[in-house]
Amino acid sequence: MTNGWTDVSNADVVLVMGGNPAENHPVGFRFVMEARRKRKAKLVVVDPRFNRTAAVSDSYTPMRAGTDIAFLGGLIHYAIENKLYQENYVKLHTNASFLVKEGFDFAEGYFSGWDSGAKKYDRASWQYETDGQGFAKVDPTLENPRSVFQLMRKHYARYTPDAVANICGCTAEEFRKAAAIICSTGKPDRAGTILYALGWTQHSHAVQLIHTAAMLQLMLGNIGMPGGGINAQRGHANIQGSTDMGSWNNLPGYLKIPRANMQSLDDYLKANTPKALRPNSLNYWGNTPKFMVSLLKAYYGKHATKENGYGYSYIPKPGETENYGWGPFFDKMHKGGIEGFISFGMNPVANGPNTPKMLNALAKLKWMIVVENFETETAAFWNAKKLGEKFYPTFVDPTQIQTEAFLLPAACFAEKDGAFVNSSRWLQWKRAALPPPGDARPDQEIMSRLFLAVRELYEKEGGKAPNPLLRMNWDYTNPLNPSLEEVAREVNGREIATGRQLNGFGELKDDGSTVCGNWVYSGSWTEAGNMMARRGQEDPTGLGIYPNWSWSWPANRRILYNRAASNAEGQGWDPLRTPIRWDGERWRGEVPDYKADAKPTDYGAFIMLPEGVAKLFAADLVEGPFPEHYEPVESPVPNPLHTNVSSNPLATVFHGPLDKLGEAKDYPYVAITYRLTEHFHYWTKHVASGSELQSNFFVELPEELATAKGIKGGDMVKVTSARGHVEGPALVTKRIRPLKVAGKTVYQIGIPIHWGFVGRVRGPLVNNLTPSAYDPNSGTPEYKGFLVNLEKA
Amino acid sequence: MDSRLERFTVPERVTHWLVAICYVYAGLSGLALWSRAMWWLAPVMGGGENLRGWHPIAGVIFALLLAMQFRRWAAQMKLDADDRKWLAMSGRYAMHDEHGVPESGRFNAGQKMLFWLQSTSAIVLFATGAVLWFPEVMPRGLRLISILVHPLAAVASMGGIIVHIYMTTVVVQGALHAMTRGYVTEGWAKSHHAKWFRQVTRQ
Amino acid sequence: MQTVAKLIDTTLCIGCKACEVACQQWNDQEYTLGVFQNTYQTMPDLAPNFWNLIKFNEAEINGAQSWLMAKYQCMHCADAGCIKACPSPGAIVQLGNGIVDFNRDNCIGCGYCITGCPFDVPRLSPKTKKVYKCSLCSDRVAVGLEPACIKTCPTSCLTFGSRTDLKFLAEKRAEELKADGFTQAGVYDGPGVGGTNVIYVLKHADQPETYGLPKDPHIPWTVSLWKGPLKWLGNAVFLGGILTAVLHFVKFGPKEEHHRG
Amino acid sequence: MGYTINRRQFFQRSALRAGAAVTALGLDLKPAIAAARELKISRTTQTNSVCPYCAVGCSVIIHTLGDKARNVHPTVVHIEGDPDSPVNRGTLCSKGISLKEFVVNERRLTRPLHRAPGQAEWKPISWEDAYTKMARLIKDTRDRTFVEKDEQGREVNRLPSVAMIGGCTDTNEINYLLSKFRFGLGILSYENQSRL
Repeated sequence: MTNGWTDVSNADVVLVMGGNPAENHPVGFRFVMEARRKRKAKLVVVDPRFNRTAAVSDSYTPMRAGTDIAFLGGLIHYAIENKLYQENYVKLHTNASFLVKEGFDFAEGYFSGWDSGAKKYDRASWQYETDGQGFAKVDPTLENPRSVFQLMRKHYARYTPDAVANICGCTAEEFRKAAAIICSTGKPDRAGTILYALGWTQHSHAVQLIHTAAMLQLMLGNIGMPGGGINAQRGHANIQGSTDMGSWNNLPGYLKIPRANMQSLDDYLKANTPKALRPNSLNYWGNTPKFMVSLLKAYYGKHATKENGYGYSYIPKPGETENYGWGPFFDKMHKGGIEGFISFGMNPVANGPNTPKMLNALAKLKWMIVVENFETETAAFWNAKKLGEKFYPTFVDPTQIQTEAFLLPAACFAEKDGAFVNSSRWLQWKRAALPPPGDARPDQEIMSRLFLAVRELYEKEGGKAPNPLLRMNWDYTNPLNPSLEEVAREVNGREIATGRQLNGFGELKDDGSTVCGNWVYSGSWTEAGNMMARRGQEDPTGLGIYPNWSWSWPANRRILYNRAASNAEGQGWDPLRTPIRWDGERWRGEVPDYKADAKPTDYGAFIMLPEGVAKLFAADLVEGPFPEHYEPVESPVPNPLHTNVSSNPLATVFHGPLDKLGEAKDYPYVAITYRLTEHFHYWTKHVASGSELQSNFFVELPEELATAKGIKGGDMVKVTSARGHVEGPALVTKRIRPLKVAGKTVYQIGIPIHWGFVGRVRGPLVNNLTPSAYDPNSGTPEYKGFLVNLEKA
Repeated sequence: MDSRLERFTVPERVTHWLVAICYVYAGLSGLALWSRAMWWLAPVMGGGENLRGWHPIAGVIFALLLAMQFRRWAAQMKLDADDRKWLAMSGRYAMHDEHGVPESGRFNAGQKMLFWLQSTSAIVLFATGAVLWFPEVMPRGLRLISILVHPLAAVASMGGIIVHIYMTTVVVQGALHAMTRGYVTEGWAKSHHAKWFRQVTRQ
Repeated sequence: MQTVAKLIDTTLCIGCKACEVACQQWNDQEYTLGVFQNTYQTMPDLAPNFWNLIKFNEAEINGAQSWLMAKYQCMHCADAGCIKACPSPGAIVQLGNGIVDFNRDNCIGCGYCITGCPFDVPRLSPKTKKVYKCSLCSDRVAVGLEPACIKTCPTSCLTFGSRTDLKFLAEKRAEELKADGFTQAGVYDGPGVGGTNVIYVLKHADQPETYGLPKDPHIPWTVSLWKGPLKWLGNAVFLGGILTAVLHFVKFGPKEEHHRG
Repeated sequence: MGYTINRRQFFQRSALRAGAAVTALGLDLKPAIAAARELKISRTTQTNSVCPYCAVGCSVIIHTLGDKARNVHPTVVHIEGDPDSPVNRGTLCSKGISLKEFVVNERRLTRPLHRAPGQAEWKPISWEDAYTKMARLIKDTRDRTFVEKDEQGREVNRLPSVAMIGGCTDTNEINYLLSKFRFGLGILSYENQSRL
């Protein structure tokens, strides 16, 4: 979230799309209700289902799963053509005025630079025109046809209300009604927020979709504004924190993983430290060397010296174009290329796509370690034939599975301390209330003992490449069970010579004199103590910022890009909703997303970006600098905009025997999967309360389809995709409307997740159905909008 | 000394007194349930929870025994022309001025009316009682009717029983003895149930 | 002595069921498993171990798709049918603050309260032979805490406070809704039972049935008749019967055998 | 800074939230009834925690009964929203308010289990044996498949044959340790729930 939960109450319009907060974030949703009470805010819901959020909305528009970019592109078009965008904001805070190189173009579904052989883009034509110093050229009037603004206008000229209706399946009138409310926030004194979740991220074009939303919010002047922003409602207690600590392609703090071609630290820093693209760009990523060196010092301690590049060579390095993400490594596992697998509290058999493939992949492992509170489908995968009953007819018996499995009992949240980062980026410290049950142990102990046991073997016996392992710093007071407070202090960072805890990342050095486990968390545990455990109730700005409650990264800043809420003079677009204000000497209010004492004119508002302003045109994404509507990899219709390039040409798909994709003639219905408010993911099927509130798996389908198929509510139905099937009672409802798409009636079917083959209540895993197709930028699978068939069981 | 006539057989007496015991228990516990003013009866009747449990059971036993009694006596309880005349003149009977009041058979018309009143109210009490016994399964509409009709029938029944007890213990002396020991004197029979007396002495 | 109340603004209910579970947790209820019934509603009706149920109703109102959700529980009536029907003194009590509470030590399990309740709320447990319903968390209220359901409600659909304040709030909210075009919006608080201490704000107050609420709740007339006129009739019959017998005996005495020749 | 607040403070705060009027109203209870039902959290220890489910980040108060004396294992009797948190102000959803059922749950794993190749069931194993076996498996795999240099002779130090996932349900500190764990071994294939 750019803004955070409490800030939603400042909104005038709340667009909920690709999320369902009333059901999945009920407590977060209370701020939507507060916005209504405080500001008479309007709630607009765009979703395939009339869900519980829609039930309390002011405007509901149905849509076909996977067509969000068309809808949002339509909104951009609507805002431009009806002059509803906030012109001064766009000119000041975005790259609308930047000139793009000659040669950039979009035609027939492809941007310029498409290499049909390599199936990827050469992004050379997607760059700005630069002057002699390497700065981008601009046209402040926005009239130059090569300006980002004009190119964008041209790109979305095709996204008329009728075109949107034809793709999304709502009526043009419904679209216009929703658009009028949403675009009403393109005024300085109005702010609109967007709340989204996995309904936007689980697509083969997810990142582009979110880019479209960001573009819309920039056009309407809503980024940086209290009550504005683009807000991802994250689905797990510390999914934000685990992202901050890096995945396969990131080190902690969003530092990119070194690639094999960056053999020295210098190579790495050269490749990953951006240069300013405008004279007034603060370009904060220019500090990358300080972040990286401090991290390496934290990792390798006394073994990290200037001479050895601070241990840089120990960090594992993928090849330049290699992908070690979820889709590729499970595919590799399925092909027998992976021997060992470790899962700390995750359940890929249940939550990964294409369960049949997942089971077969795990069966090829030599060993597997699962650390959990409950027995999961993953831990018990080898017994899936028996436990999964009829759903895995071709899966083998346990006797034929040679995987050696360990299931280790872990302490649950109440039995450990430490910090969770919520969606608002607030690091909230918790305390242990009781010891774990029986012989269960805290995760840090399990991990440390295992790590140190391996290390001991290397110390005793030697072995291959011992240095990366032996030199990893594990020098905690109790290395076998490190105190999380001690770890948190290391993550914050300290000055090595004095041992003084750092106040923030501003104090980091690139000379090896500071350690810091994650630069974005620097400031979370200072000499003043544990900032994450603060319980202050004050709200000095009255905007719901609560600066003394817990601690927010970065630098305890609650609204990202808050400088953009002010004009060129540093005064708020809306004087009543100004997070920071320039008083002639310094910025007052919230922690400024800006240099605290720099004049408003000194720098662009987007200090992290080389441009210094926000990017409407972004060459960073692989599919193109402007988002384009592509169909899901399985679609009931060819893309009405360009039938020959229907789905995302760069989507990550696999071609093994279990990776089949279906076609509309065999699988005519569009399916989506989602959570229900009564359950949490695949956990609460082990819990009595959730089991009572929703005991049964079910399939939600439109009344019209049910009538056509002779299905009544409660009848058993079988839903089949090219991968597998599920069975359950039908919930027949008017709340899912049949849609008219490209002249054809399209039915959508809703299938809740939450059940599996182990638990207090059991049911089929919905991921029996989902395709192994992924977004190329983020690697998220396409759970929204895949094709199925449905029949009475 | 008058000779003795058998008025009620052993089975008749046993049934009557069992019916009476059940009636008294159901009636008194019913009174406790009926009005908070009568709740002082509850501890005597076994306490609230037991009372709630036993009242319907007493009712069922009562109903079963009453059914036996019904089979035994129903034929003898039919009203004839004399009975109707008796009823029309019941005021005189009450004032002990029985000139012109038709002679009675084994049961006089008043007793027969009591019989029918008790039988009818027993059926009603049984039916509505069954509804009230299981409030969690019985439909609300039935419960709403029963909650009114059950006590209504009880009131009617008890009204009759007050008369019955008064008559048989105080007014018609010897009647209680007839039901306890089973026999009456000829004089008693002659003066209260002349027709019946003639019937049994003729044999 | 002020009366406490719960305000349910149904326009803010998102059917999240937090109140259902808060009630289950606070009262240490035993959880059961449900049967699928083509709805999101947890179970068809209240149960001895489930005192707080959100009713879900899909309806098309004025041509617009609606999904109405409203929480259902004891209404804590000022003129409580359950108390009226209860034979066991102290089993159901109305506290000074208006809460209608069960004291199960005194409950005899007759179930009359179920019939007496205009809202059909109390439930008899076949296991314990006692009747159960919401107590408005009288134990929490006693120490200054809100009832569990109200405290947990994320959207402020539920509010706790004095009845006077909440009635005022409810009416204000209904006026707002009317101004927003919901001309039938209104407050539902059962004037037929002397006012309920659970007050609803409904968008469609003209059709409370669509929310699963009775249209014009009052204590069933048979119960009123039973506890009113019938009681007097009964008293008249019993007392009258005994009195008449005494007078009769004094005046006429017993029947003599020699009356007839 | 103390995390464990005493009962009186808890009531004071909660009462503030409920409004001063409520406190006064509550005292109108007839003593007989107030005594009949004892407040179940009147003798508990309260610990501040955060809900482990979604990412709204609601603060919760865990009520435990039992001190930490030698033979006493505290048990959770109730979990309720923390009124101090600006995020949830004491509210919780249906999942959060029933967290006790998650913590105190007969389905919780309480000892390490091991499933040998080809077997159809779990067998209990001691922690010590489990660590020994796991460390040996990891070392064997690492020794056999570790890639120090790629085909072009560049130092890459990676272990491509081991994959690891997790962390999104665990704290930052554990996630940070996980990063050390995996980079120490050379694991690149690492993902968490944010990719799904």
